[in-house]
Amino acid sequence: MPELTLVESIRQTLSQEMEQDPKIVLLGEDIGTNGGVFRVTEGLIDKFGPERVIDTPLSESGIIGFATGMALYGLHPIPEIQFVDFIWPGWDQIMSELSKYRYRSGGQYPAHLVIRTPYGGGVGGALYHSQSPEAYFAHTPGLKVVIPSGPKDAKGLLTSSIRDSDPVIFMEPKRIYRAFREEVPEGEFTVPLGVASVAREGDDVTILSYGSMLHKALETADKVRDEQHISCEVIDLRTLLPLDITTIEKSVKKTGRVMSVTEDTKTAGFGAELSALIAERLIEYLEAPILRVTGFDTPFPFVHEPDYLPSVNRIQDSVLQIYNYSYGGASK
Amino acid sequence: MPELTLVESIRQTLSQEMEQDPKIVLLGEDIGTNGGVFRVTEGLIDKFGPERVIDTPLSESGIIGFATGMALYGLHPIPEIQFVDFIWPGWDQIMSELSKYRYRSGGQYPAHLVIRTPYGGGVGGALYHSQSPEAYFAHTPGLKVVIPSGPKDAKGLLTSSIRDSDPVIFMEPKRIYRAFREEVPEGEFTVPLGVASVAREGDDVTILSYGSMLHKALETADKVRDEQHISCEVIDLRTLLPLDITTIEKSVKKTGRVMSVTEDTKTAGFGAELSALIAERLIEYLEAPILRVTGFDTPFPFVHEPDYLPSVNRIQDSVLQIYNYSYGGASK
Amino acid sequence: MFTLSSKNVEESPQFKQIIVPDGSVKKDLVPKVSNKELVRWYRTMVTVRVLDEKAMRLQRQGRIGFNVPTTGQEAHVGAAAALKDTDWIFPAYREHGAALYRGLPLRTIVNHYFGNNDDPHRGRRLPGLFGSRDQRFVNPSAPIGTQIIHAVGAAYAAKYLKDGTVTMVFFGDGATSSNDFHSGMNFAKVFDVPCVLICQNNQYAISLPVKRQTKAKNLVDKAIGYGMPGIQVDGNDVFAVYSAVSEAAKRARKGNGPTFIESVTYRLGAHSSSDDPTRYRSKEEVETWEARDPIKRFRTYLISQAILTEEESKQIDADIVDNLNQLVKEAEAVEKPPLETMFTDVYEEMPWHLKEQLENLRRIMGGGK
Amino acid sequence: MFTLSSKNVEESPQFKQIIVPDGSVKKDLVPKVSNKELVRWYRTMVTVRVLDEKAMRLQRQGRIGFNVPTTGQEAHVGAAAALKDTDWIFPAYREHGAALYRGLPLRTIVNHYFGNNDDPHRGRRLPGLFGSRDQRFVNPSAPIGTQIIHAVGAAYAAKYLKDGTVTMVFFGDGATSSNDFHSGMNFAKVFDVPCVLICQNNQYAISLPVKRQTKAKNLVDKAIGYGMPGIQVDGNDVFAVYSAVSEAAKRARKGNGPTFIESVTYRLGAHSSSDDPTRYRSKEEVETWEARDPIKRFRTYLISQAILTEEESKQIDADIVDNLNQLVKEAEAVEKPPLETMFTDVYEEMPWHLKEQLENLRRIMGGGK
Ligand SMILES: Cc1ncc(C[n+]2csc(CCOP(=O)(O)OP(=O)(O)O)c2C)c(N)n1
Ligand SMILES: Cc1ncc(C[n+]2csc(CCOP(=O)(O)OP(=O)(O)O)c2C)c(N)n1
Ligand SMILES: [Mg+2]
Ligand SMILES: [Mg+2]
Repeated sequence: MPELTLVESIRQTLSQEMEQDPKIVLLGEDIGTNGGVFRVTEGLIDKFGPERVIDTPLSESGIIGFATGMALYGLHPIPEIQFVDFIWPGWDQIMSELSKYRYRSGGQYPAHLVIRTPYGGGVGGALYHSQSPEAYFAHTPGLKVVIPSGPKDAKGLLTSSIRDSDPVIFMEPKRIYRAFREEVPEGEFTVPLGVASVAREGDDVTILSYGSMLHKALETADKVRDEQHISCEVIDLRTLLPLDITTIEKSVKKTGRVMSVTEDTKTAGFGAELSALIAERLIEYLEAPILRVTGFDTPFPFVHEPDYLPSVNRIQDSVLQIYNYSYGGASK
Repeated sequence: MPELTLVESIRQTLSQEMEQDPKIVLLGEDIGTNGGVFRVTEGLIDKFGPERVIDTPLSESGIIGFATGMALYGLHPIPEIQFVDFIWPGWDQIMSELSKYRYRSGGQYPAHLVIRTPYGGGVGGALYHSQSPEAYFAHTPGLKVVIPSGPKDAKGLLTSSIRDSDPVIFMEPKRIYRAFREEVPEGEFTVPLGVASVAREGDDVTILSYGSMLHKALETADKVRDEQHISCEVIDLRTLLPLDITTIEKSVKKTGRVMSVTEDTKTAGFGAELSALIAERLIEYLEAPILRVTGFDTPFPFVHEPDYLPSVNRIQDSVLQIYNYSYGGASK
Repeated sequence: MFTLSSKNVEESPQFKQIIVPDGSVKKDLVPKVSNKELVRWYRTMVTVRVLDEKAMRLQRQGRIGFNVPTTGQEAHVGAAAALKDTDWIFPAYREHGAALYRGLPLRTIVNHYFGNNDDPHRGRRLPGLFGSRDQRFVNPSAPIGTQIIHAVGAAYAAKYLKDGTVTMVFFGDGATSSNDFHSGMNFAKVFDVPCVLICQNNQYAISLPVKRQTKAKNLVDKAIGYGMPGIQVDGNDVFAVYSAVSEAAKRARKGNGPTFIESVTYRLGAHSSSDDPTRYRSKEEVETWEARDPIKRFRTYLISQAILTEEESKQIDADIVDNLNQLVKEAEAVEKPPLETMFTDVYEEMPWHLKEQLENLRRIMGGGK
Repeated sequence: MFTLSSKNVEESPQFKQIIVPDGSVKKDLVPKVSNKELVRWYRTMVTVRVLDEKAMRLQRQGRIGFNVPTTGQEAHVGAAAALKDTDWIFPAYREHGAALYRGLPLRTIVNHYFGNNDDPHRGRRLPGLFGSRDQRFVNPSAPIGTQIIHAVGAAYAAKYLKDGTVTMVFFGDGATSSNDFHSGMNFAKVFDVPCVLICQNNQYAISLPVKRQTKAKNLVDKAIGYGMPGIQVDGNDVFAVYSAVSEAAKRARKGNGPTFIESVTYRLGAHSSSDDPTRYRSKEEVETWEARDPIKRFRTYLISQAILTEEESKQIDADIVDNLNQLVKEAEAVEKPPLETMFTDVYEEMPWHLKEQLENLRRIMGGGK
């Protein structure tokens, strides 16, 4: 199997799916002639022509609404939003239209499409090229939210997203677009939506994560294994909505100690949902507080970006806190 | 003290603040000649003229951006969004601009304004006249999010919001716009932001709520007191961002059993943040799961609205679940 | 007091009018349409008006939850009539006429008004916000203007699939201020899609008169900024509307791209069942427009041309009223949609968390439906 | 290959040009400005170019994180020069010239490029995205077009306060497709605010040529749909830009409302330090525009009028380079902003949860700054 970067894997997947489904069209800013600002769609316009790889005017509301119209008509469009930070001019189209079309029409007009968009920090992008707004999407019924953590899963998850008849927000951790290569199956390959993977098995502490943070979680798992002999189970959620509760429950029942690592701002972020689900379903298994390691509740900084993003040190600190926790006997 | 409805209290507050601060201007769709579709601004155009009570074109992005520009210049605008469901065309202005102006300018350009907007169900409004999107706002650093539960608090909280130099989203539970009257102080009256109130003291179960759901929580507290002799402490959060963690902690330490009642959709809703905070800070005090009673994870329905909104029955069910809970002795 | 642009508009050379308010016509402009078809138009227009009156009454009696009246704007039946049945229509919420013309059964609309179990939307929508896949009449939302870009995207799809379909989108004067008017107009022309964009300028966005919505001399001028052709028509004149849309649809079908139509009309009733229009406009203004009533005008024409007799016209009215009353009676008796319809159609398949929420609710309701 | 509108544009009667590319002028149109002031313009334009070259080099060397070049668009110094110092400017991100003209110290900009502790934004922004309260030069975001409506709102405030201030907002050709171009243009004219809306049509939005951004014949035509007056100028001609903005500002100050200016120019460099423009445009095209270079043209004029000697002009260049190098050296030595600046300015007062997050971070970093 060839080793691909995340960018290459996504490009290959788009290309292969486009070959077999003429209903797929790509659209977005600078995705044609320029091949996309991250070069994800490089070469596709030469292969599929400008009618299927469409350079659009500068309007995210336009891009998403236009794609929605195509989808209602029966195409399977894949709009790209250049940075997820710029999706908000199109948010009304997502929140009010895309996510509710099937419901409001009594199932008559589903909107089969995938919005691809790079997200997250780690590239020196400051306030408007770094954000991780997955919680906004995950709070919006009717959407599916998918985040791959590497090239192989990206192919499987993107293929499934493209074939799914519900609208999917496919968030690409741009920090790892070219960070490493992975073997990716050459032919058709799917990973089902709504199913997490256990990225590392362990017994002491469960770490829930996804996207580029998964790698920080894994690094930390190595570190605390080496330094403190703590065995972490690291779960890659892969799909945030609908979430794979089964895999989470199984792990937490085993470890009794759980935390999440996410890049978004903390308050009402996605980690909150994870904590809440566990606190309502699994309280009797818990032997420690449920901690969240997240970005801070500030806009995304520039110079202090390394301090802002969850680091191995910060994750380790939380692992140790919950690992070393024992009930102090406080009571009412 | 005169007894006012929520609508009357808000109108009075706007009028009084406008009298003493000429920098305040109101703007929005149909707020002038028509007095607002809920009549909140009725009469104000006659009193303050069309330059201070501005009927705008149909553009929420315009309304919020226009108000932001006014605020940068030094005015204290109070835009009204006719229904919060229609705020999304202006969401980019809130998310990317309003919430980040102070930070990105190094404190040079704060935006002192309050967005007023009716929200929530209970009026037969279906998908687009019923939603409770407070979690989106609460997940956005730089904003303050305030929700009154009645006429008196509304006056105090709105006055504080208007005088606060940070951008505030002031969400008005339209279901109780005219549902009841309350004594409201005639003169200047403030309630500090960021401070919850204990709406009902109790010992057994803490219920966290706000807005119109507070009343359902109180109703339920009566019911379980009468039917099951359970004593509920009901907390009215009043400000969701920044949250009053002290009042929550104090109550949960006392009761050991806690739940939230919110109208928004469940997944990644505001109740999740409440559960998460408690699960990370107070786990050793907990004697039961932290439950959430919420709207369901669907668009807001029409005919089934009464089944959708948290009802006394549903709240009671959760109170009983956590009240009757005792650790089953499950372990790793 | 009287702020309408209509007077100057009627004198402007770009303004299309065929049936003059008194019912006489500019002969050479009358479209070639069979008498039978004209009667179908008329019947549809009257149905819209009767439905409107009935729905307002039902709403006031608390029997249905809401209504958006369309009285005064019925001539837009002519817009639907100018398309093929295979073309797609993206309505706002005052296009009952287009839906009925397309063949959406009145029974379906009535069921929808009651949100009963025979409502294709399963009682999820406010009365008035309906659509139908069979009729290629897309379900509108409530947020203003969003459908404009959908129609443009669908037109792109039709062009891509080379199936000869045209899409048409309706919106109001207020919607011209919306984000997706801007994106829709721009994308439509940049990609030269087969789309007809028709603005029903009914002079108000709730209480805001169009003169305060924009300072464009005429709404039709907005087309210039997008490099798009524009047509301004008398929107109370079913012939003018028909012929403008015919021209635009022909252009679209030929591959020559989109057209913007400003259709100058007037909302004679309230904005919705929640609105009191006397707060923002005068009786005299309304009366001026009543004199331009699209149905009266068309009826006068039909009778003057002996296409319809006075009597036949009265019979049509009476039949429609009877039929509607019967449908209302039947719809009111149909049960409401079952509880699970609150949870279905969020996704193609119901995910675990919705199943759990439904089960939990059922448990609490004691097996309630 | 060569898709620019500039040729036809120059022939159109509405197109304003005063200094022809060869440096000669249309005498009767030359604005009355002192020689000293002209030299100030020139010096500012050269500073912008020198800063641009330096910043691109620093970025390539990894010493600063990013750059947005403005080379080719320096004539917009003339736009700032046409305003009063008390007027407000809402920039996009290629308005370094306007900032410098306004008196924003070059030192401040250089500190900002390094995000050091003397940067007024406390190292929070991408280099190039700066503003200053003292200079009434508002801090831009990165999302395109959002500032247009802010400028319009600020102008409303100025009108409301009757303080005689005018606001001016810059944006690009790509921004004309944005939501807030639409809301900004519409609100500006509906409320007739004292605002100058100036579009630097530099022919591209990253890779998309303006001809595919919109099918409007000229961007200036977009004003018609809002009922607003429009002016189209040669944006490489500092006199033309100055005189167009002067005209617009005068109109605004008189209470006659906003003006839309299309300033036809060209981005000679890359979109940003992340961009490779050879992917989407030809060398020949760039060369055609190099021949219209705003600085060369203005220098020729100044020298031909004996306002500047060849030698003086060289000295100006050299001084600017030296000064900039010195500032860079100094800025690079300044420490970075302390850790707490990551948490300050989110709110006026830091709430408990941010304090807690800061303390927690400090604890983990072991008292790290
Ligand atoms: C985005 C948005 N903002 C506000 C509203 C509330 N609202 C409903 S209809 C309406 C006026 C629409 O005017 P127009 O487009 O002229 O259509 P008309 O009702 O006259 O047919 C308004 C402001 C809405 N539905 N959507
Ligand atoms: C809303 C939004 N979408 C996309 C981007 C990415 N982007 C940055 S600059 C740019 C092009 C802007 O073009 P134009 O307005 O012509 O300004 P110019 O860069 O040419 O000065 C794009 C698409 C953005 N910043 N904001
Ligand atoms: Mg209207
Ligand atoms: Mg440009």
